[in-house]
Amino acid sequence: MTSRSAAAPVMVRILSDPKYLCVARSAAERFCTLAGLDAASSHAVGLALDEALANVIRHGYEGRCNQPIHIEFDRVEPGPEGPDPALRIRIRDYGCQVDASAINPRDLDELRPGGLGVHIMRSVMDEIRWRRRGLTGMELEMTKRIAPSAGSAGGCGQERS
Amino acid sequence: MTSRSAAAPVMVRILSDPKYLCVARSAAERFCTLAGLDAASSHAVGLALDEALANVIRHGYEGRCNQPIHIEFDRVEPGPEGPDPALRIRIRDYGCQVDASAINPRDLDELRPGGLGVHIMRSVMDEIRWRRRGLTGMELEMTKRIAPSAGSAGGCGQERS
Amino acid sequence: MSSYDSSAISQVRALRTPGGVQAVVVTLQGEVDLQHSPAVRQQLIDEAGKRPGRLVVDLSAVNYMDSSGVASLVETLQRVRGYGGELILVNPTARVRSIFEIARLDRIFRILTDLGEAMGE
Amino acid sequence: MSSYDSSAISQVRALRTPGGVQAVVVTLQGEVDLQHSPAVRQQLIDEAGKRPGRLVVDLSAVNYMDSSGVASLVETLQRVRGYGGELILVNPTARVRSIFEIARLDRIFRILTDLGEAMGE
Ligand SMILES: Nc1ncnc2c1ncn2[C@@H]1O[C@H](COP(=O)(O)OP(=O)(O)O)[C@@H](O)[C@H]1O
Ligand SMILES: Nc1ncnc2c1ncn2[C@@H]1O[C@H](COP(=O)(O)OP(=O)(O)O)[C@@H](O)[C@H]1O
Repeated sequence: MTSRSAAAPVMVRILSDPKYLCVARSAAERFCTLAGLDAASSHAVGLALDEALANVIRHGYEGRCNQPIHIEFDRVEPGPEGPDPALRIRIRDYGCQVDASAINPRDLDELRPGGLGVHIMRSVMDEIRWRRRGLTGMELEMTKRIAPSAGSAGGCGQERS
Repeated sequence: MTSRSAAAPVMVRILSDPKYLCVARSAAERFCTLAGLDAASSHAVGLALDEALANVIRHGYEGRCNQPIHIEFDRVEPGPEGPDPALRIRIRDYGCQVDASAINPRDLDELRPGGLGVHIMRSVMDEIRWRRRGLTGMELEMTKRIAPSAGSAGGCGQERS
Repeated sequence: MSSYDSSAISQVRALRTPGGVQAVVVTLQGEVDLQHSPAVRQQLIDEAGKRPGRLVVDLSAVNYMDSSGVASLVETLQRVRGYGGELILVNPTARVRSIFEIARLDRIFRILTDLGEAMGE
Repeated sequence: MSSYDSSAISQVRALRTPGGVQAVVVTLQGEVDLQHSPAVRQQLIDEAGKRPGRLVVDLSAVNYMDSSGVASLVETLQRVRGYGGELILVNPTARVRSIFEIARLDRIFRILTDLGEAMGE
């Protein structure tokens, strides 16, 4: 797991109630287009985030709806981690801890309601990793490559007088 | 200044770079419609937030673009604070402190670029108040009434098996 | 606890196809995510409980759906098949359609682009 | 520091009105906020510097504008008036128009709903 000390440029914290999922998706989509993803990919990332948050609410917090979930958004520049820029989302909860290797997509050939979330997340994102954090809760890191042409050098905000 | 100990259901933190304003606006608009404001009012609140954040970046942080700004969104239910529900936004920065009474809209009759932000914020929101916080930075609280019919009782997220 | 707006998400019409099949058209709208899918699921299960020959779900006004919405439709499909009826999904947007494709359910569900077609035969 | 997409925000056409006035049409698009208004301002100031008889700013594709965008237009208005030219804003969306109303600038600016009208005379 890579980690950097710099604060992510955007962080969203929601309580673990399904009604706030739409706010997190909306921020995610906007961050994604800003970072250089096209509209369809940005929507897909919003979906992957929604699935991850739904799992935190249902499994991590067992349906409790007033627990915190932190979501960090960042754009990682090309470097040792990869030759292309990438969008990175980190989701931190303070719920039940599970063995990351136990979180797997199910066989899609079986027709049954549910069990699609992890499959959707893996289809949309390029990399996705869970780990336990401290004494309580999990951190999920998901990344998606950004086509290298996308995103121009946007300097710091200019001061207007 | 009223304050409650309960965590706001949604909090967004951005770095003080103008490029992230669009993400904050997007989350704000979505939260507003969720809380019961119509589309035009939600857009207007996004504008008021944008103006407040632009002032933090330009005046509070004097153009520095890597400083934190915290934005809390909440819906306040009818009670001692007022007979109608209200949307409440709190913006916290860690920049220069100014005397709240020194932040005023200018005379609109004079035609000049700039100086419109505070006027816009006051036009859109019902109440708006700055105060110094601790040793560094300001907190701005803005509220806007929500028509009492809007927003239905939305219970906690149901658990699906 | 606060109260928040929960958009109405469906409309139901009972019809009969030209061939005389009893059909129910449920029109969903808005965002069918974990917040709204429990109500959608309940509505669909209720309609399936009346055992119409054809249950048509119009998705044209659904601008967002996640796996909880898809799960509601899978459960409905199983119930409708269980009594020998037919479930037809109509006119999902490209974005909603893509989630069926990701879940490889686009070949399991009958998905038509036109409500008239769904009401044919 | 990261690099982020900064959408292109204008297109410029030099024209002549039927009455022979030299006109420049600047078409803005996207979100004219603190992030993008410095580039918009520079573009408008540059065009005003060429002293066209009429400077037309097409706002129909601008889906968001804040006070920094309005300030750029006020500054442009002052420059264009300074040399005796005319600035016309064309076809703002209701949302963009509302910010001019809040700032009570809707009567200061000449705002037309049609580019053809702005190019008339
Ligand atoms: N945040 C989480 N905390 C604990 N367990 C999780 C978490 N996310 C996923 N899981 C586990 O992974 C399984 C697969 O998840 P998913 O594909 O979304 O299907 P579903 O949630 O519908 O069962 C879940 O059943 C659960 O056991
Ligand atoms: N967050 C802030 N910190 C310090 N000063 C502020 C802040 N917000 C506003 N001000 C003061 O209030 C004045 C009016 O702000 P505004 O109406 O937005 O106009 P402008 O920023 O264009 O001057 C500013 O010039 C500034 O002196």
